[in-house]
Amino acid sequence: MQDHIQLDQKQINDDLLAGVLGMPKWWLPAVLFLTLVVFAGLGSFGYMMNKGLGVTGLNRPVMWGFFIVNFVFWIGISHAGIMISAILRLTQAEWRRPVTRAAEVMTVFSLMAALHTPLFHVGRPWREMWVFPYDFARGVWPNVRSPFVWDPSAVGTYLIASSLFVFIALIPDLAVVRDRAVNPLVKKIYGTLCLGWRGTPRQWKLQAVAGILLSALVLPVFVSVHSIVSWDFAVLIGVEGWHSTIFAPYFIIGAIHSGVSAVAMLMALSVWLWGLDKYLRPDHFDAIGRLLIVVATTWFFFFFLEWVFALYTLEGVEISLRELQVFQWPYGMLFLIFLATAFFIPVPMWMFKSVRRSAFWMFFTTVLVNVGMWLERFLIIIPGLVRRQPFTFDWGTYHPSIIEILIVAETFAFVALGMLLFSKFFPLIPIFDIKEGMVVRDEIKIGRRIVPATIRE
Amino acid sequence: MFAKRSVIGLYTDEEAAASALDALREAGYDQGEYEVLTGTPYPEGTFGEEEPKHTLYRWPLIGAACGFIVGLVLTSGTQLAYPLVTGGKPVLSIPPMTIIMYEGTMLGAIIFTVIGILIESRLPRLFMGAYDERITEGYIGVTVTTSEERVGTAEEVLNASGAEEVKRGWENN
Amino acid sequence: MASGHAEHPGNPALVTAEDVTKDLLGKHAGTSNNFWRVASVFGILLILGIIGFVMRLSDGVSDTAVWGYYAAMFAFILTTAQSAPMVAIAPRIAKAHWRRPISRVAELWTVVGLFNLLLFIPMLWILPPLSDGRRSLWFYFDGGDVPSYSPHIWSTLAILGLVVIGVALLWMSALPDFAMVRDHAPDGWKKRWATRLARGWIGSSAQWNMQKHRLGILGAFYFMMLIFVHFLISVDFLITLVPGWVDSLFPITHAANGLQAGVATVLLTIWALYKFGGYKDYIAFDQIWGLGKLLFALSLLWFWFWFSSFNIFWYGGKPEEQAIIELLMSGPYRWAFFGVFFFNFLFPMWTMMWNPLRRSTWGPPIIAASVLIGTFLDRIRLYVSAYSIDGIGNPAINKHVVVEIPETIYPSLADIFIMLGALGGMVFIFLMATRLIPIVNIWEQRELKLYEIHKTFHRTVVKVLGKPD
Amino acid sequence: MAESWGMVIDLDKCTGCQACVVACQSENNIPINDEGLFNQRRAIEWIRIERYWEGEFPDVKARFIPILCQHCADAPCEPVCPVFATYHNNEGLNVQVYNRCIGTRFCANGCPYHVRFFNFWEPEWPDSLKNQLNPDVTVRSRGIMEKCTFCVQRIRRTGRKAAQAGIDKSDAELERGLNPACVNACPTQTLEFGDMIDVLTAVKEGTRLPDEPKSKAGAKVKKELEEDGGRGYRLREQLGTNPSVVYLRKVDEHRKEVVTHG
Repeated sequence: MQDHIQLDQKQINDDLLAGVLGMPKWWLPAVLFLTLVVFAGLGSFGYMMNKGLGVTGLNRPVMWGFFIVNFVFWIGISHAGIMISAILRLTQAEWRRPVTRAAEVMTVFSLMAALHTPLFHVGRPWREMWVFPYDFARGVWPNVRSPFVWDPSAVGTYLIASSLFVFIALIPDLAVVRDRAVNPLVKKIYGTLCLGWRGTPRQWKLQAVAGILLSALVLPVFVSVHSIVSWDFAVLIGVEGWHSTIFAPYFIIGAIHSGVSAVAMLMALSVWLWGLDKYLRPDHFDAIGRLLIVVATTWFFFFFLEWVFALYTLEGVEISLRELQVFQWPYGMLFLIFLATAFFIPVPMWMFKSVRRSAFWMFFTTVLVNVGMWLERFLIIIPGLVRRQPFTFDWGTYHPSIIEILIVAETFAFVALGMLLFSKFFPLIPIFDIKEGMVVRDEIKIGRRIVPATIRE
Repeated sequence: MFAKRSVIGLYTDEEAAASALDALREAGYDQGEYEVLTGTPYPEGTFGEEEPKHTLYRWPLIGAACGFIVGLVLTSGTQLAYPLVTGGKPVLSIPPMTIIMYEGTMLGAIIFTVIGILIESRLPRLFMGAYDERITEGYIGVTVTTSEERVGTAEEVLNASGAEEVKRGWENN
Repeated sequence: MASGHAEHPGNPALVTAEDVTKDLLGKHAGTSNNFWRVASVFGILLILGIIGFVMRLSDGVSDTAVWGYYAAMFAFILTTAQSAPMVAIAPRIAKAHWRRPISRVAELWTVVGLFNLLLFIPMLWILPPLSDGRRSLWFYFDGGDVPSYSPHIWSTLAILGLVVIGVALLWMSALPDFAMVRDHAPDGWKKRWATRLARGWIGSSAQWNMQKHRLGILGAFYFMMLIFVHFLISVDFLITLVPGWVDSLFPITHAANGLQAGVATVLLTIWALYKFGGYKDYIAFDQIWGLGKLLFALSLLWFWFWFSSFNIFWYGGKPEEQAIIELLMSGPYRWAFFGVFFFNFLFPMWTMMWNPLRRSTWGPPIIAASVLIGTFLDRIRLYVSAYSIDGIGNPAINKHVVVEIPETIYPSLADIFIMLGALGGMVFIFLMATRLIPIVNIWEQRELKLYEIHKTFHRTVVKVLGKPD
Repeated sequence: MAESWGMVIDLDKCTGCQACVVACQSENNIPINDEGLFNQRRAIEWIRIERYWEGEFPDVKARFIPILCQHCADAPCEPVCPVFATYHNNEGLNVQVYNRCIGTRFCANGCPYHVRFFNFWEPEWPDSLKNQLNPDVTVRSRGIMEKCTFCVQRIRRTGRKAAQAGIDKSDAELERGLNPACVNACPTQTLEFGDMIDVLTAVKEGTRLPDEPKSKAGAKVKKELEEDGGRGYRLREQLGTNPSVVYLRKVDEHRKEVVTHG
């Protein structure tokens, strides 16, 4: 990176722990507000449990609505964390350093948020544990053949894995907080959390190995999770629009698209909220912008293929479904917004270096992408169900009720709240990683030109 | 067990720390007795310390094996113990089993890896021993953990090799 | 990265860029007799292939069934040789240094595209027109308004474009090397050709600038074109021949196989250079390990793509889906499918998980060989079975389901000749090309000397890698 | 080996009188579908009469067809249930286990015939109707799926009767007790019910149909499937779900070409 700023370790500690040891004045109000929203959502869930799912907008044939759309959306977001940190770690990309932790933490919280809605959306939530094989007493077991049993196994694995990943990478920074903290109690707590980290060469080496090894192990999980989520839809032959083999990779790439965008949003936010512009340089936005161009284009190719093969069949139901998706109110309008926001506005903008290097424009475009990707899931699921099925009069549409909207809002608030709380108690940018970046930075002088370089062992 | 004393010397630049290690080596302290503490990872062997050996790569394999077996038992077991026909699929359906066995394998591998990481990096550590908070601020610490009588000489060696400060600490009691 | 710790093979004789240039030019100038022996063997195979092709031609092109193996060979070259350049393009765009010694090897495979272009011509006659009312990418159905030869036209254009871009890429990236040959090589046909091909390269900063952009853009184009060609071929020449085969993932699977087999091809080639070519100083463990790891990842990818399709078919269980599973996996080509599953997935995965094997110079090449065998079987499984379906042109095809599964078609003598010939021709042309173009990219090697230095860092020695933006 | 229950529906006889619908509602304790429920599109009708059009514009014909759970041998709705709340029992019935269901509604999406219903609300009856609830049938609480059971409670009762009398379930004199409510209620005998295991398995395996089908319904199916120009077909057969309900095409003097419901 050209415009790099060399800082000494004390400086880094002070900057990156500012949010932890001090408290920005907007923090408390923000947290209070978000808590309010979360409680509103939980309250409406209670109401829904009490009255029955009739209070939602669901009906025949739209048996799945906002809840499942939102589930898929958050699972998608959650893929950014591992995507960024794992792949960039494995390729030893220098620009990963400030980004990884925020991304991983977002993974954890968005996974939790993703878990909300499917738990809420079932008819009898108090019997959900029946999808787990625990009932030795009665010898009644879940149905291994059901994608809804694959889901808990996959999402659970992913949640555990990514939480452990975050924790391992957090240990050295916890040690830093321990050493900086003044209050003895706080010192004690962080001292316990960091398991008595001292920073011996052995510990550092294992920290490095762990980064690589865990990334390599988590990547396959991350691929499997969204594939399995996509199979919730793709295995059904009853819903013509869903029964497509491309769904697994298509969902994955879509997830990466929205997820990496979310990371870019996060970077912009942490520049604005915690003033970390010394660490998140325009180059980082530039790099993630380039990555996004590739991801978005790949995603679009998958999208294109999915459509080609839908029309390829030339079957009435399929064609009419697509016609519904594209030409009929309100889906036609949503479809246009989706295409514009998910691809046709952001990607041309990312072509310009000036856009890629500006936090504001990256934030703007990536927000667009996430709006678009939310709509994408909506347009796959809802019109897929509002299909013109033979032998039924129940052709209709779907209007989400206020309850559903509140619960969806709750998930968004939940993730934001989680990030805020985390950033209050732990450094959101990996301190030791930044420090390492400072150490291994070097320069090569070729004639008059000074080329930035990095030390590789 | 008998009390061990540990002493730490703080250095501001890598070169001094490295020479301190050399001095200690000459003074006849062996690899196990002295350690470098840094607030940031350095390229291996920066201070001429020996390269730490570890067997982390075994852990995920063991974990994967366990996870796979658990997955296999759960999936096949539940299907056979509760043999209901659904959708004309065989009672022992392989494709769904592979999915869940796969997740089990990965979960086992990851959990074992994390345990392995902690054990291999000698964590958790109950007694901090000689330590200084400035280490996470850029100072480089060289600790010597040794028996009562040899601590004195270690202290001198550290001082001699240009330590900013030398303090003692308790290893355990 | 494990291979990151690899000690760089530092040959004291090759410190400065000049040493490297001299050494590589020297290696390029000479041709050992062994080389000619090997080359002649493959040449003979090529001739066999031509004989086989003539025999095949005697049966005419009306019956697609007999041409299955021919189509498979065409697809095989598309998936290996024509996909190999990705190994050069992707890391070059990512500015990865480890690519430098092998980028030329990968690019050189594009010349085989010319050979494949020839192989493609008969395919146009083998593929029946759409007028028989089968499903098609071009949405031609009864009373449709698309000329029934759309697949033929568009695929031809696509492949033509691919080959042209490929050769252009090779030539452009070789320009500076031609210039070096022109300036330093002893007189002879090589020098003359180099002079002609160097197109007056003088290495002005403008030219170098141009070079960087040119290679980036051509590479990107080649990549897109390659994906597009995989898409067209896999749909027009494969899927549409099998009634009721609706597999939206398949074009990407086809391309991913291409990536896997391409990496395998390059890996095997550089291993040959490392072992027999006397390029030990350039092709380090880094490259072999790096590609080995890539191959490992790609074989996992293979399983993922296969399972994504299979799971949907197995779970859906519509009649046409069951028919597809039987036709391609459990039925007449069971042996081929099990072969693919083993060579493309099981064997690579289980062996590459084992560090001592992955971090050797002999392990990865074995995996590469197995992947190539697997890909070979895979093409046979897919294309032979698809072309063996009778009733292309008969009304039953409108039922969009394979009514009865055809028998296995085993290769006849002509087919065997064709297969040998295709492989022979592939390698033969590659070998010939290496005589004209330096097999290791000289200018990129020189560049590496600028950006990679080893220096002492306190008590240890580290490698410093420069990354120009 | 137990039975495999099946049904024949002769569209040529059906007058669309909806007697079957009413019978089903009262037999199976289905809550009253008032206007509000219909407008929410959450009405529950285990068997329903659907309208469909036949032919191109000048001579279009409005037809109707009774649709109920097809009890598919390879039902798409069964394998997707995470808790085995729906599965295929050894009598060829696609059963719904109410107290096991957690209400993911996955099966409803999976069903190509749209015959699975979700209880969005707690079911309610006017006081006047509380006493007519069928004691043999569970009243389904909110939050679970339900669907046509081929009146399994009647099959069970007949089973017990047959056991006492020491005769076979599908014996003629037990027929009315065995038949589902809709079959008994049909004035034109459009619907016929019976054990069709022999016929259905033959159809599924594509083997020769049995010479002596076990039940009247089975015999009818055999006749219609074998004779050329036979009227037998099954709904959306190309999905490969192997339904146990066989429809007989409406005889149409004015139009000769064959119409099946894809």
